[in-house]
Amino acid sequence: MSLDKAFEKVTRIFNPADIQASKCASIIKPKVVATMIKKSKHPVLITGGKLLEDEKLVDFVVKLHEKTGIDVIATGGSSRPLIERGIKPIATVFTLHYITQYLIDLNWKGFDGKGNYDLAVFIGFTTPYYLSRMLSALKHFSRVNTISICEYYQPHAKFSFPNLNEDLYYEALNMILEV
Amino acid sequence: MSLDKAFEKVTRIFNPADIQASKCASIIKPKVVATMIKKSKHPVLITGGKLLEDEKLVDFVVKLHEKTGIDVIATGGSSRPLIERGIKPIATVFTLHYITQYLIDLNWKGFDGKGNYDLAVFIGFTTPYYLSRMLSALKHFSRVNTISICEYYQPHAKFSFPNLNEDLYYEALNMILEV
Amino acid sequence: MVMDLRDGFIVLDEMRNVTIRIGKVIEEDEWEPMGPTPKPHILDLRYWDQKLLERYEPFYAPMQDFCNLCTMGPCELSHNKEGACGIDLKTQKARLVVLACLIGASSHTAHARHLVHYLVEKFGRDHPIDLGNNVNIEAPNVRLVFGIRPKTIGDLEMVLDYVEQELVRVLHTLHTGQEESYLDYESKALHVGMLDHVAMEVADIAQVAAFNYPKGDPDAPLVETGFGVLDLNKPVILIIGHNVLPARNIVDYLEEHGLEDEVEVAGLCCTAIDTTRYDPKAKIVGTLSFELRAIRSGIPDVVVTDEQCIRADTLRECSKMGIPVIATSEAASRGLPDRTHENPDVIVEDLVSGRAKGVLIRDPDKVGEIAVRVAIEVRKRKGRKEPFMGEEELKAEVQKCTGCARCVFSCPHNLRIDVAMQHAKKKGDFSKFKEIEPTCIACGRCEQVCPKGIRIVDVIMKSSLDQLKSKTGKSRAGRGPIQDVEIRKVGQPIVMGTIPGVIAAIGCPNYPRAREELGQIIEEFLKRRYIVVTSGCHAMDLGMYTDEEGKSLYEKYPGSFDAGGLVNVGSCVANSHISGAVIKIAAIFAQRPLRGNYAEIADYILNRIGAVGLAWGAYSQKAASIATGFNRLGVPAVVGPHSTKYRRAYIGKYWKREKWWVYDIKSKKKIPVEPAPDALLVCAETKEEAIVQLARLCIRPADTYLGRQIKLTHYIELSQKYLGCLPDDWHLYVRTEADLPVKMRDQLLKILEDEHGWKIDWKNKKILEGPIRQYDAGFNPTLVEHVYEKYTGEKIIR
Amino acid sequence: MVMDLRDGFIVLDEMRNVTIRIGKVIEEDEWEPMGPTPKPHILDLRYWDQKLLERYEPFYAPMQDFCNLCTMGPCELSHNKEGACGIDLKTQKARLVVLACLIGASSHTAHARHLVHYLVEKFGRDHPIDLGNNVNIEAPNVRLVFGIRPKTIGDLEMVLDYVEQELVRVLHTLHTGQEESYLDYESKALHVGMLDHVAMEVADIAQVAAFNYPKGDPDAPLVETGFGVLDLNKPVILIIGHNVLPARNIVDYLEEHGLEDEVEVAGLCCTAIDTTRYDPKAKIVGTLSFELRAIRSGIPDVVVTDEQCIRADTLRECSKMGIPVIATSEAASRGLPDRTHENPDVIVEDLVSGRAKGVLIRDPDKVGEIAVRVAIEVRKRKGRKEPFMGEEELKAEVQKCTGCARCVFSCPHNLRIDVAMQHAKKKGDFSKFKEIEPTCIACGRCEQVCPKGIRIVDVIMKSSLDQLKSKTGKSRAGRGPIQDVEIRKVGQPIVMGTIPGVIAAIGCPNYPRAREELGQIIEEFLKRRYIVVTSGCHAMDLGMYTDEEGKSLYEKYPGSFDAGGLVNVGSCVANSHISGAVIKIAAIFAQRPLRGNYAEIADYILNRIGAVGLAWGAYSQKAASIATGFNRLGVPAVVGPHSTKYRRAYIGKYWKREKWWVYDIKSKKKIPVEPAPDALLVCAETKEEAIVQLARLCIRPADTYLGRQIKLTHYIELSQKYLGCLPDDWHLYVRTEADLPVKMRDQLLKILEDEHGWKIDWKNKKILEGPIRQYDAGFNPTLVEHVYEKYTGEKIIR
Ligand code: SF4
Ligand code: SF4
Ligand code: SF4
Ligand code: SF4
Ligand code: SF4
Ligand code: SF4
Ligand code: SF4
Ligand code: SF4
Repeated sequence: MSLDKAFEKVTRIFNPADIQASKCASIIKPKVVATMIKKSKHPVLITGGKLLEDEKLVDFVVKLHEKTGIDVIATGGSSRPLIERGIKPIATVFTLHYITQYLIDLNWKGFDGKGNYDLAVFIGFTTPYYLSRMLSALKHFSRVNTISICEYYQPHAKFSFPNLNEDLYYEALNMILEV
Repeated sequence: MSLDKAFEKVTRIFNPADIQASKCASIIKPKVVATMIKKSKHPVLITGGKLLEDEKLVDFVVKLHEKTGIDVIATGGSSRPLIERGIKPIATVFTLHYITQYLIDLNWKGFDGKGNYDLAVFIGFTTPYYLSRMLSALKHFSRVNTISICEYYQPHAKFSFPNLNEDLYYEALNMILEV
Repeated sequence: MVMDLRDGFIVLDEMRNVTIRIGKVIEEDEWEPMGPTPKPHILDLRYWDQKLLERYEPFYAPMQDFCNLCTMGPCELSHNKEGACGIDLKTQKARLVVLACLIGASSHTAHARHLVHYLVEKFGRDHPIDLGNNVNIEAPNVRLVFGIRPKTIGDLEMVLDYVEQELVRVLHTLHTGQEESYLDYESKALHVGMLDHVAMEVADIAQVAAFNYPKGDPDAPLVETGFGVLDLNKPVILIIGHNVLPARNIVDYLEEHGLEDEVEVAGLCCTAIDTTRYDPKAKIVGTLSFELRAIRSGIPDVVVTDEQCIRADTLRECSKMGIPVIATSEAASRGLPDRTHENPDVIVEDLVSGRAKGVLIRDPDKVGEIAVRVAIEVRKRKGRKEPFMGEEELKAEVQKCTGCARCVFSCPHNLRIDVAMQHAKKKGDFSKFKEIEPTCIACGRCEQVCPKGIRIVDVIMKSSLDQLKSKTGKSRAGRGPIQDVEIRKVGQPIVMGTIPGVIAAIGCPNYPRAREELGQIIEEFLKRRYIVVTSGCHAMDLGMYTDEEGKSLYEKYPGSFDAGGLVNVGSCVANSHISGAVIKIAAIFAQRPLRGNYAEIADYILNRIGAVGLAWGAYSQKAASIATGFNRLGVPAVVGPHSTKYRRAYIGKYWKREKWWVYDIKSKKKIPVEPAPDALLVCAETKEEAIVQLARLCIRPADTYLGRQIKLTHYIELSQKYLGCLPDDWHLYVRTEADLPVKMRDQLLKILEDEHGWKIDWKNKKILEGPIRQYDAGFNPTLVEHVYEKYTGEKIIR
Repeated sequence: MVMDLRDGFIVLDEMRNVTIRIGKVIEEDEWEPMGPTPKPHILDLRYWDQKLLERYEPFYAPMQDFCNLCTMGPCELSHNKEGACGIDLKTQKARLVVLACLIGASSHTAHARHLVHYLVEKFGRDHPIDLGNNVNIEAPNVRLVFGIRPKTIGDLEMVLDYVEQELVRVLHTLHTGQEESYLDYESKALHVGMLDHVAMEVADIAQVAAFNYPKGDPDAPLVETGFGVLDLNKPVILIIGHNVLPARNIVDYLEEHGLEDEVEVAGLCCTAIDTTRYDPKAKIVGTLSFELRAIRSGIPDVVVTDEQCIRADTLRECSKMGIPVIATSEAASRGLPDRTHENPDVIVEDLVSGRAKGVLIRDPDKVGEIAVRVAIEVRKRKGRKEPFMGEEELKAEVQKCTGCARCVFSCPHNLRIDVAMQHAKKKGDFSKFKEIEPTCIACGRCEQVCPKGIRIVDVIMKSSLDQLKSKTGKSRAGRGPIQDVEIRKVGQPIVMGTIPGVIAAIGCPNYPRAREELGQIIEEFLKRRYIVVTSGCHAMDLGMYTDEEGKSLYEKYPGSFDAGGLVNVGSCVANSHISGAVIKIAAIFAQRPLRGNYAEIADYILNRIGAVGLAWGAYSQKAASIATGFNRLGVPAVVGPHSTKYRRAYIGKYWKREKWWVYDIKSKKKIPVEPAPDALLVCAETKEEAIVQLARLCIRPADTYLGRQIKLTHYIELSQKYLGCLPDDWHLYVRTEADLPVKMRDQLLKILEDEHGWKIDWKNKKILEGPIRQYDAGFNPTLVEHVYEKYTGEKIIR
């Protein structure tokens, strides 16, 4: 490695603990989200309470489900608008906390009995801090791949959208559907 | 901002606290170190105990001092080899802890009575964790600019060399002298 | 039994130079035989914790990937790595949970110690603990854990000795290099939670007994509550904190000097509650979320702080507004000079003139005079203050905003200040701030990062001042304990399940969204005739939740511990009356012995009493330890989403069938049961979700079919209403067709047949096959071996 | 005075159903009038703390920019921003310092409580505290702080009640929303540190009195120490921890069964020290840094753990090696089943067969039998084990290394494992591991991140096994208290300064570099006839620091508390004898009253007694609180660089002239003094720096000219030796030419004239002008107003 190169490489860390963060989510592009869902063996989409107040999100979830067939776990009451739109979530009464606890358990058979999920995609959480904690739990204690396609960057996910303003955000969601 | 751009920008943070680090040192190139020393009104070079065991560092400090006239505060016993090489540090008995405590105090007049220093350059600390803490103190509680030109990246400095292997490190030091 | 002998010295003639101090007069009459675990030490109830933890698996959501607790670190523990001391991330997080609980429990213990110490000095050790005629079990937590019936204030001292000893022992275990298993730290957290309820009980019964608070009175007076209640024509003393002593002295001073009607006394946080228990003429300004607002408003003429949940910038903020501060506690001395023993005249003059920004007065009995005189004198000299922000100022502030959104990312709620600012700046329309206000906890973090130095909190407050002021109503003053007669009345319906549940709303104000959501949740359960109990900040916020006619729930629902009642027990320490009530159900209705008999009672509660806590906001270490104490007692809690930041939850897995079993004392068999409740601590994201979870977690294995039917009816109705469908797991709770809601019976039987493969005898509408277990009216469940052995007379071979 | 009355019940005929329990028999003879602050509460010594903190300004070096302590957070506090509760970064860090001290002090308190509880049960409350004929002031810390002379073990209970109460009160103050000023948190940290010394003293005098440890014996036996001392032909019981009770039971069991010579008992950490105080035949394997190595070596046949400073992966690691574990403490139960009350035969068989990896035995009296039988039986069945790693294995491990350097960045010392591995891999030369070994603290963090799963700790151990084993020597068993007669002898020379200082080496093993540097530092001071005291891990490491003839410093220097003596007081809790010795100097030599008279004594010590602590490694919360306790008492400490991670130091600024003053009782004036000492807690980077700082911080304002001359001589000599020049600040300590080192007087006078502008009378070689103050033989300094007033009889007008 040449000296120039050494200086080009942004070496953020001396001792990772020293700066209090180990690793943050990689930014994921919409297309890649679509691809990952397709390639994954047992993916699941987990929706949050923001769907109760954001029709566009409901729209997106309905379309994604229709397009990819991905199962939906609805939390935070998000089942109601989805059911009204004809989607049947595979779970409705378990909070994100329960779902995360289950995902961590290697012996969980999933809601469909096919075994634990290999990819969990998260959307529509009104309270990003709740999702953030759950992603942290999944990062440290599970083998599940996590993608957050919420409006704010989620550092503890494996992959996340960056912080996006409203318009860009819906555009990004649309791009997932376009693939 | 276009969507593409938004995704290009590596947005590391949703909530900075959430990833436990606020801001890390910018990587600084050797030339810039030299320039900053030159441009600064009241710079000081603070040396550590590694000079007791690394002749090359002593060499560098002697040369830098000769070239730029920068005052040297010697800590950790680093005064001995420097004095043997004819340098007269402006302080020798105060540990890095004392020096940092003084630097934080806006009313300190410096060892030369000219007022507090505006730039502190650090080199030769055997124990990077000690320096790291002092840089953290300076980051949060002082107005002093800090540059670490030690072998390991120091995230709490304002500017720091990256992690460098031995050869690259001495090369980098030499480049400072070349300017 | 009154005795003349007091603590003191007896001089014995034969032994010169020796005096014998009589320490404690212990009443040894055998009111109840001693149970197996009086004064339990850390490991004594570990077997019970292991039962809980086996089912309710601890769940960890780290806030950070690191540990910095010793100088071998910092250690990077991501992915459950081990640090330099060998601890792994999970265990490290459990350790931090213990720490949070310890801080919480210590707060109540120190508070209790302070009160008891003060009361012993003032009223003597023999001052009786008399909670009124209807409260015979005066201290259920103390009886249960410590094993005595405290008769006098003095008796409480040894209880605190014990609690303190245990807390220190647990704190010791946090030293680097100890527990290897997170389960053992959890057991310690549960231990601390239990101790916390004992300490809270000591604190509250001491003050109720000594200060003549309402004693379990369902008709305790109504108290004015809200940001708009203050009479601004009078000098205003604002008291912030949790320890009533300085506030009491202020009220007393006013009365002694005939100034009651001249000066406005208003409280923030729990001190507000306890002050109004002492004097219902005092007013409640609000919760922690109103502290910065109350100061920034400039209204108070003097601010008095005691301890806990007071902003750590109170002095700085007050000084900016020119408000003098009187600190009164060792826990929050604010760097102020200790002027306890100085001449009040000098102190008053220093404070009024601004020479001193604040003082520390350690003796609560000296606070009244100084606070009152300062308030009156400040008002006299300065008159009524200008409003904190003019219209022009407001506009000027908003103009500065660049829309950088730094405030958004530092805000605990990510409130879109940037959008509101830009909207106001461009359109002159400040309405978006009104949308923000009910969610904003007025923490001020946004201001810390705003590069333009905009007074964001003030901007929000100014823009929504009408709205803020109009959220004004009435709370019922904290009534303290639940009466034994009330327990006698509701014990059976609760245990049978015909009162569908007890909802205990007992948390802090950092709600996920608008403050009114708490009221909406609670109203749903009041209408459905659950018993609702409340305390602390939730109790105050409920007082501000009013209908179109301005009536709060306290005015619409009775204050009795009965179906459809809304009971405000009091301040944080009064939470012990809620655990106490649950314990008393086991004691009074079921006649289970209390004394030193923790595991049996907790086991009874877990299996039979459909009580669930709700902490919609729960920010503090005290909340952590209170909830954990409820959990050890077998009471689950639903918490708001911020509470994920406590890092730990207790969540069982309904699908692990092997974990859901009990010993049945009747059939003498170990039998599977429905997973009810299936969590001890779980966060909900939205109010919709919280409501459904609360109903769900009220279900208990020992419900009669009628009770189960009622509980399931509510659960299913609420799920349909808020989730749009039947809940996923309703069938797990069906033991017999009689459990099913009457109106839906056919429909549900069909689903059981079609979707779950159960066998149904359609002629008789009977379930033939399917449920986890058969329903048995005499079912008598326990998880505890020695309880089983006691009641069956048989030994379990393990 | 022996009394027959014990705790118990007296039944009074007239009062049926009532028994009177006699709590404490308090001896009330007036051995000394009570001072102003017996049993001080948090705020009672705040005035003294303010004196200290005014001079020794707290310095904060945050480990992280954030706070996560409640759910309003996490808050980003960089650049001293305020969090959602209003706390700023500095205050938040001070809060964490209080926490560390609390954990430390609680550890000792819980330890003391456990011991006292046990001893009261075994020996009765009346068991006398007899520390031998030469120790009359049996409990200087207890007398000073609590205000009693404890006569019996039972008397210690109320002392602990007090300490526990205070600790809980301080813990309370950590709740969110309290202190606004870091200075108030610092005052609390100092309070906790003081309490810690009381708790340590209680623990140690209780065990010394009950277990017949050496009682201040300078000739306490020498004990084999080091990794190489074990006789591998015998079954080996390895005991790790800090609480002697289980170890004692093992030793007793061996003796009772005539097995003393059949089984090897070895200790790690403080338990090792206390076991050898009980039985000098036991052996010391080493410090915390040897725990993982000792287990990985596979040598122990059984491992017994008690509490504190034990790796949190002990069970995991032992299980990998097939070593059964017996946990004995509530603080480290390791998730193991509690089998205290089971048949030992079954337990032994389960452990030996491997059916159980470990057990929890809560009763220390039951540990001996099980541990001994398991060790013997394991050895019998399995014989001597294979070495933990073969030559081929070693090579194979090294081959796996890719040189990725992840280990380097996770290592607390950034040890270049990558380089050592690559060197060994390529050249077959393992010598670089030998260079690493003395710095490596065997924490295992490198292994956690190595992507190749290399057993790095084992590789280092295998490569340097000879070296490790050869570092074997003798420690002197902990002697406990310093005798009053010793104090009588050295009191004057210490206060005068003619014994240049007392160096107290009392820390943990995470040194900056090689372990032997500690020995080098200490030897420098022994040669110069300073008094050196030591304890804990430093005391053990000194036992392994040997010369060419294999002699340790303990064998070369006497064990007396005198110039050139090396005194091992004992385990961590014996540190109280060091603070005790300093207190006793004030009491015995200066006849200052102790009882409840903290500030006067601390002030005396700060101004007069040149004692300095050295914690070259200091990793633990206990170390934090011990050091803070010394600081409140006026004793500064020099700590190793890892200790910067405690986040806080106390560092004064010599150039702030206005801060360096005292009241002089003799001249009745407030006068400026030299900045001595100018720090209470400061980190040194290298041993060179540490040595110079230690000498420097021994200087005190009250030194006589002879004393100052001696101290300056050492300071200057050491500075010249290690820093290559005169120290920058030597002139600040010169009051008169008589203060100057004799040999350098002319040279130094010249410098004073030339460089500092002093006026010198060259004829008489006298200083005419220049010093901070004039030397006055009767100088009688104090910082405390009430002390000044007491001795001058004059009031200070403030
Ligand atoms: S306590 Fe353990 S994990 Fe935490 S910093 Fe210390 S060694 Fe590392
Ligand atoms: S931080 Fe200040 S300037 Fe930036 S958007 Fe928020 S209010 Fe506007
Ligand atoms: S004061 Fe309100 S808007 Fe500002 S950060 Fe706090 S909650 Fe958010
Ligand atoms: S409810 Fe929470 S915020 Fe309110 S006083 Fe109690 S602990 Fe503090
Ligand atoms: S204690 Fe204060 S600074 Fe810490 S997380 Fe809570 S609000 Fe933020
Ligand atoms: S981490 Fe492992 S593979 Fe990488 S350099 Fe270190 S020893 Fe070698
Ligand atoms: S075991 Fe030794 S080499 Fe490995 S990380 Fe720890 S100190 Fe460094
Ligand atoms: S000296 Fe340090 S490492 Fe050693 S036993 Fe004491 S606290 Fe633990």
